[in-house]
Amino acid sequence: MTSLTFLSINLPIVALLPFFGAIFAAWASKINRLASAWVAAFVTILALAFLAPSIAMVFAGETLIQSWTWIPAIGLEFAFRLDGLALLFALLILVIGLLVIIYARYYLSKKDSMGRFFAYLLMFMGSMLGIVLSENLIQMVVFWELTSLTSFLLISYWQYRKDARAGARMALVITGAGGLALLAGVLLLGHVVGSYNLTDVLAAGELIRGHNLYLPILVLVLLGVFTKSAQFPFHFWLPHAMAAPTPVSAYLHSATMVKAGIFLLARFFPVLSGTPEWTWLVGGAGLITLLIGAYTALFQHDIKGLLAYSTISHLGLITLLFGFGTQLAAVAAIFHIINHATFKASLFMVAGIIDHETGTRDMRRINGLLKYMPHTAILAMIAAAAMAGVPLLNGFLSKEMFFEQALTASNSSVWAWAVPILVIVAAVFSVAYSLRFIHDVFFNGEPVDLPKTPHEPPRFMKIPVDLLVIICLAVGIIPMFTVAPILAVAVAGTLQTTPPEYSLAIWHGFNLPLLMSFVALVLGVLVYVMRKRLFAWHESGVAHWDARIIFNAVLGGLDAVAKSITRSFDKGSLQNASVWVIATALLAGFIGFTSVSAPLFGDRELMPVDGVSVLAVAILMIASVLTLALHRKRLISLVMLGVVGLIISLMFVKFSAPDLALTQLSVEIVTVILLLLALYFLPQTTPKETCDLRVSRDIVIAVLSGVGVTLLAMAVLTRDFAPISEFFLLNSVPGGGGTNVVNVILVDFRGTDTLGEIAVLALAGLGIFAMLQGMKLHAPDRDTGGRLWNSDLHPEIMQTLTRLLLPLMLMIAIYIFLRGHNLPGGGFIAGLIAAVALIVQYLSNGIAWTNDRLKFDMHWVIGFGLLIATATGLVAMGLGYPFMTTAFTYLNWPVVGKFEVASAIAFDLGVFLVVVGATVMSLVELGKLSNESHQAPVKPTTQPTTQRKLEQEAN
Amino acid sequence: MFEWILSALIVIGAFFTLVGSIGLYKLPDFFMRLHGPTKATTLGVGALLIASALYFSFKTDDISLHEVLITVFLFITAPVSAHLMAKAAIHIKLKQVDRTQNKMK
Amino acid sequence: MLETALLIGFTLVSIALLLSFLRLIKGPDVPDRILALDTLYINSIALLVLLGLYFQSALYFEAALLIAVMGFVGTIGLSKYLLRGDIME
Amino acid sequence: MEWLISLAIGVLTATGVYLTLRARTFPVVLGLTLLAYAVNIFLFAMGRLTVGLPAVIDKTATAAQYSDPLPQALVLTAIVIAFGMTAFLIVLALKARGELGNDHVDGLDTESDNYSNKEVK
Amino acid sequence: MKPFLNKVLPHPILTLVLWGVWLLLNNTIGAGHIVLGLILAIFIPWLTSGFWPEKVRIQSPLTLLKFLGVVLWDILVANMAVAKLILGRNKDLNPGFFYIDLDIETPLGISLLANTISLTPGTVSCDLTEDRKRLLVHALHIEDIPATIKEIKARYEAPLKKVFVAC
Amino acid sequence: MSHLVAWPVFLPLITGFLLILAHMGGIRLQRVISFLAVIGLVLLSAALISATSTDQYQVYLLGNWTAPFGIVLVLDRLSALMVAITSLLAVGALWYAMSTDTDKKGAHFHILFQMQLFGLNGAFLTGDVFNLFVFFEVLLLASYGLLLHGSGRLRTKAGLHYVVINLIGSTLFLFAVGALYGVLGTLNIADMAAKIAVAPQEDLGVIAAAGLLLLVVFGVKAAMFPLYLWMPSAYANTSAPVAALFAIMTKVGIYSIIRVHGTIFGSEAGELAYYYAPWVLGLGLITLLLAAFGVVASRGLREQVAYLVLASVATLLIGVGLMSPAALSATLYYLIHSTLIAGAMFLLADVILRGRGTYEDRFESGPSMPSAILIGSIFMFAAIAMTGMPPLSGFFGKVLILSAALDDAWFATIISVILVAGLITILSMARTGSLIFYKVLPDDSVPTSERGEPLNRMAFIAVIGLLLASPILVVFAQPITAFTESAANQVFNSATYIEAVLSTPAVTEVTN
Ligand code: NA
Ligand code: NA
Repeated sequence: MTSLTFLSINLPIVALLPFFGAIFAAWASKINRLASAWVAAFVTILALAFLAPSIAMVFAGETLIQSWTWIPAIGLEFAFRLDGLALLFALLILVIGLLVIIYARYYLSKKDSMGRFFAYLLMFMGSMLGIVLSENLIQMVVFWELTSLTSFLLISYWQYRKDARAGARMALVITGAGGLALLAGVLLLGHVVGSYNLTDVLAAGELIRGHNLYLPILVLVLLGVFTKSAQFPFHFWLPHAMAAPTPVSAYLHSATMVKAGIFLLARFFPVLSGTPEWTWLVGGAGLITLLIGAYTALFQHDIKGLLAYSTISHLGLITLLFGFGTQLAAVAAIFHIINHATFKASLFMVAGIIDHETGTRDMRRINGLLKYMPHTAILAMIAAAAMAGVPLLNGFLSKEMFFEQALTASNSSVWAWAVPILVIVAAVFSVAYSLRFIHDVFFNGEPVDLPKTPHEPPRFMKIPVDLLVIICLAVGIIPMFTVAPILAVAVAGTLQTTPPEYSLAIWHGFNLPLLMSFVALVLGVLVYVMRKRLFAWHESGVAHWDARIIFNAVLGGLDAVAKSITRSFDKGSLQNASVWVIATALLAGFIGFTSVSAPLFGDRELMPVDGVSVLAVAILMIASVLTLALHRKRLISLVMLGVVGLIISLMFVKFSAPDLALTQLSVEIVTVILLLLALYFLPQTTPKETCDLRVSRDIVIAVLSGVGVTLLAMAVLTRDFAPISEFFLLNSVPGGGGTNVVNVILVDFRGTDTLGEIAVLALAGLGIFAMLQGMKLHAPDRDTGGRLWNSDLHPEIMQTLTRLLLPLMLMIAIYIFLRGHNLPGGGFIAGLIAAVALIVQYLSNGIAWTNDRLKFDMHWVIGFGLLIATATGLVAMGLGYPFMTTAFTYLNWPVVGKFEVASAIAFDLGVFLVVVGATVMSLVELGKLSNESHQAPVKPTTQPTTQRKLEQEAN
Repeated sequence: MFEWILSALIVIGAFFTLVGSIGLYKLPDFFMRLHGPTKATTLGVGALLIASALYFSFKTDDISLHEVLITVFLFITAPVSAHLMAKAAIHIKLKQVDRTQNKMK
Repeated sequence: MLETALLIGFTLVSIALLLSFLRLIKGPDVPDRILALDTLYINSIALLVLLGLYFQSALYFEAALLIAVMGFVGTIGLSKYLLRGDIME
Repeated sequence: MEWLISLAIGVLTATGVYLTLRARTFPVVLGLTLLAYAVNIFLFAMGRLTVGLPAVIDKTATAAQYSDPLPQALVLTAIVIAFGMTAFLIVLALKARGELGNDHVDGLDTESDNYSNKEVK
Repeated sequence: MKPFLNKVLPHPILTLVLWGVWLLLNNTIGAGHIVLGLILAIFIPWLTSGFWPEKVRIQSPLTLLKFLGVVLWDILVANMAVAKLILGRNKDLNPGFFYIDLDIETPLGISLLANTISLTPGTVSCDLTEDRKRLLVHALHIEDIPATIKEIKARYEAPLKKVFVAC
Repeated sequence: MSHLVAWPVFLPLITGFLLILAHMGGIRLQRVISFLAVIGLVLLSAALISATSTDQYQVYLLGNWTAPFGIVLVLDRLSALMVAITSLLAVGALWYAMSTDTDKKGAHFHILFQMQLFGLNGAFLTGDVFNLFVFFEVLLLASYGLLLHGSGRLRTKAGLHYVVINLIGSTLFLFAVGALYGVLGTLNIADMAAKIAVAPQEDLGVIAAAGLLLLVVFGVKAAMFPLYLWMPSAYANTSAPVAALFAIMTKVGIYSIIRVHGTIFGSEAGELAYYYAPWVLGLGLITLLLAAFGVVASRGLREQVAYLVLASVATLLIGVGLMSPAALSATLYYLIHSTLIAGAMFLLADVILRGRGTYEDRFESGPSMPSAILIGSIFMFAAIAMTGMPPLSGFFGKVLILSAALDDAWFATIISVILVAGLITILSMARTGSLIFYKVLPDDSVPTSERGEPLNRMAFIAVIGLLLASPILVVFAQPITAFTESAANQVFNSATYIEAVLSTPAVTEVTN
């Protein structure tokens, strides 16, 4: 029972275990440098152990699926699948992974962080396992991209090296981009099939191939495959990834990372193959890659470079096999996957040993290592021979199959003759570079100027290589007893059907493939012998064709384009930003209106015009135009603005909005005072603009805005409407207890607006206060005419008479406040009047004098205002009504008579206090600014300071 | 009779208001212009306010004297405004017509 | 009778408004403009009083009162600016 | 009358927009103030124009005859908010003048560069 | 009692004035407003007492009333005169500046004098010297400066000086 | 009478004025009050979310006036979600501000912070267009103050631009609301939707124009092309906790489009149903491309993060523009992710800036910073989340949106743009990480005076805390997407919203 339960969740455990292991590995390095390696090895073995119980089921022909719901909205399940193909890859990943771990434990030097290395490696392993074990395609893409990320970390492991950083980034960009394409492909696939689960997708091959999205799907998936598996034209990242520590290369470029793409080809083989598009795209890419890789490998001086291009070439080979599209070709492909993984892993390890022992990887310096490290040399030679396709080694077998497929599978094509020939050419180079690897490293005289004297590596560093080479031999000699079973299930898993007949014998008699092998071997040796001339030819031209140049050019181009677009749009210019907003608004209004067929104007009866109104509006318009026209003379422009404000108040009066008129009047003056306070510190004139184009552009936008707004206003005003306002008019008295409907709306019907509004005002005051802390500005000591300021700080007559006005204005404020509920007025206006009353005192008596007499900290006034306003609302909540519910009643007191008590008045009091507090705070803080700024600059000392003396006496 | 008084006050008030503005408009220098608004206009508005007070006192049940407030207010403030404007004008040495006696420089 | 008087009143005050505004435009100096603005305020009070009479409504009184107050504050602010630059010190 | 008011709104908007697009802080403040005026009248006019009947209830008029009080309440709110905003902006303009050394809205008459400049803190 | 009263009613005249203002504002003499107005008229002066550094005493209320009458009358007359001047030809006008040496010393007195000058015949007070001893006046049309000064001093300054006494 | 809906709005307001009254009481008192309030908000949001477990709307009649006459607060899953995100973000930002003493760098930080929350929560809960305007102004003014908090040359300039652009935006808002009122005669969102459904054909032109004008307004807030120019430098130059909190600001615009346009011009709007959506989609696509370019062109980490935020906003706009429940659900999922991670990212950028001494966040080789491996690992984690790489939430959010896009006619363009932009940002972030953490100057080449300060571990908790959202979103994707799905369905069912808002009765009699 327990085993059964376990068996139904072991696949996610296998895939996720390495990730948890990674945490332990990183942590373990703190205890002991080598502990990470042991953790990593243990985790890998544990994963194998978790996988082991399922192996028998797969061999029995079952496909294991374990799934949980995750995001049902998009059919994303947390789902794992184990079939033959997945099993093959899982075993490759884990077994070769284990060997690499053992190898790396000896490879890494003291200064390398073990914890980081093994953590990254385990995460990478987990990602790979995730890809091959995923049942859900989106989940597979997740792991797919994780391999890109973790390989980035692994390749850039020696982060201080420029080539490591560049190589890692290139790998990330190319494979990451492919991953995104794959994602798109998978999404389309899921869209077509209606499910992201492999089981469903694999069963829908017919549907997919017949769908008009087939080609996009194919291309997108292949982009994923080709980038990951370093197929032309994306192959160039792989050699640059060789900056990674060699164990990483051994792992990534033999059995894992690059095989992920191949895995995907195999996975989708039953779904996507069998069409001309498939053949051309997959076969074409494979063939070109095969050739380019094989050719280029020969000319590498870096051992790992040679192996990298060889890898590219072999991946091309496998791709080409899949491209043939036949079942037998797929068998060959899978077989070669296994073989390549073994010999290439061992070769990379050998390269690592050499690097480790000699301190270099340059084959021009490394020579004659046979006598320094004979054991290693023998291993290397066997593995290289396998790579070259020498009989009795695994590489020979799959290569034979490959030749056979090359001959048969392309029969149908017009280019039938071309494929076998090109394949032989590639094989020739393959032999040549393998030969070069052996000859140039282990023979070819004495080493040149090596940093270290080489000798055999530690015992355990060779054991992984030993094992891999033994596999090469075992498979090569007795395939039926070694590789056959796993190959069979893998093929079955790939084809999702009974595999075709194929033979794994080493001897098929004298046939064309054998001949081809022979020709390749002979010509290969020949090419190697003639290498000098070939090298010269290569160095003179082809060597400089590096796709990296294109890659860098593309990135550089992207950089340049991005910068120029960003800088030309986001110029850091306010004018630019404002123009965009306003122009967009204009366009939006226009598009909105024209998107519906409706007349611009309605047919509501309009109001007749009278002379006074015409005159007033004319003054308004002229004043506003003059505000603009005279804007460079700032003070005069400000005076014009004053006229505009005045006329607007008059308009409000005329059109039955006394409350608005009162507010407008007060706000207008406070604004003017504010602007005057500010203008003191600003230039008195605006310089003339130099850019006529901008001016005319702005004029156009301004005029269009004006016209647009006029039309919009008319469009509405010529229509009838049925507003909700009747409710307010009817309920103001019975429901709100006030006859001034505007005020009742403000403090009752829409009291929350008002609460927000006083919050804004409070914030403005506090924000201004905060902004002005510590601010110092240059205070001019003379005006624009060059005159010193008048020495009379507070003209006597103004002082005396405005003091007289204070109680009067406060009285008016209270009057306006109290009547607000029933007649024009209210907290706002009263607050503004009271604030103006205080401001006048500041104006005529100065800040110090007034502050001495006004003991309130305006913070308190604002705070209490908000408190009172909110508390009024909260009281209602206490009584079981919603926030802001008001109540009123009529009291009848002796003498005083009948009067109304409304909670809205309390609310209005809060409003009043906030308005006073915020307004006074803003202005006075601003006023103080000048006093602080005055201290340094010259005061008009040339004139008598009687006034100030008198001032002091008065205090 | 009441209507007559009212009408007269309205016309007189409006007239003096206008006179103030005419002064403002046509007089040749700032200091001379200053006289129009401070006096004529104040009186004009005063007359109109009295008209208003009368009207609302007699047309409605209540008496209406609050217009007096505006008048008083103007009588206090208009000279202060004028004083300050004149002070400013002297400070920035505005030109005066040549025939001005004791010209300020 | 009253109608006619009001009509005349409106006309005269309108002309006054216009003249004040013309002075405001002409200047020539800042004090002239301040004075013109101040006069505009006072003219507006006249206009409001007439409007109150015309509509027989007492609701215009506060606006007139406030114009008187605010006009004064604006004028002393502007004048003080000319005198001292720093209006609050 | 509607045309007259609409035109007034339009002129205020046009002048406001033009000034808002200027390069110095002070005209921008003026421009935004004019724009605020424009939108306030606009919003107010959206309740349609009524002469001589403020929404102060007495027994002489029916609901339909009063001016629409709702836009008036909205405009009142809008005026006060615009005032708060303007006040803040004015002080910000001063701050900018102090910290950037001039009153250009972008702080410099030439392009400024966020990162190339090392002494910027 | 007296100090207490001084505290509560720092400016009894002001209280009276404000009480009146309240009733004027409200356009009523209803009982409620009389009470409320009184409360406010006491409260506000108390609140703002700090703004009245120097106490003012009105010594001779009768003189004040008489003075107010004179001023009101002069305002009327002045306006007629000024209207005539304004509507006449600009060329006929003879503007001029002159200083008035002040005898009055209280700030309120000086201020009221300046105000009165501005409200009455063809004169506007333009500036007060910093020692508060001389008042600069501009006249729209003036022929005899010394006579005008004399008249102003007699007609306005004297009563004001009598009424407002510093204490 | 349950007041639950009102508390998220009034708790920060009350805290705000308590802080004003307590402003003399020293920073410690303010911190305690402020932080407790934010924790309170988190608890409240949990209550709000659980209160939306049924499909019921909770309509709260402020002032006890029924809609459309009074102002209503409306709680549905969408608004509950927004409030919850805001609270979580606020905890992180506030924690960071306190740990780094950013709140001491100027006056009134906590007051502004709470008032910002007041505005935000109000905007998310209100059911009234004009009230939305008011809350916009509250949150804007608070944000102005916060943005400028601590001051500095670039900050002031960015602040000036931000303020002016938003003032223009506010003006447009009023024009739009005014025109809508002028035709429809109402301000309540539900009532507007109801009135549009029966509006005569000849009025539709004005309504459509006003609707798009309103879209521009929300577009400014959301930083939609071509209206986002205020945004990168504002976010890049303000203090870190403020930038972090601002991660929600752009979402206010997104939310408003979903709420206001989605309801008013929703399925009931006849000819105007969803007429705005193609514009949102198209402009979202352009924004995304430009944002990706901006990420490449950035000159420093904070600017880059700002452009990343822009990219995430663009992705959200695309999701909104797709106008299907599936797409909206995806958008909401992505919104949770992008807001919290962007917040973390701004904080992280500040951690890095402090660690690099005088080199700050500029893209040039600097000294290796203290605790580089820890910060670097977290940076990688955050970058993966932010750029939408697997296995973190950014990826799943994008996949959800892409998957929803498959049903759209423009799917090829949408998928290409999203993926290409994603690739560009990945590329850039790889370069950034590589530059900052790998390509460091040798230790002896940087004088001590130019080196960074040691990692503030307390502050770092905020970064990690916010970043935890990403794995949580992945692991609990099922319940979370179930929630966003039902939220999206609720939004699309505007008829129910209208019905719920307009039929909620006032409290007539209180039974205790
Ligand atoms: Na060699
Ligand atoms: Na000052």
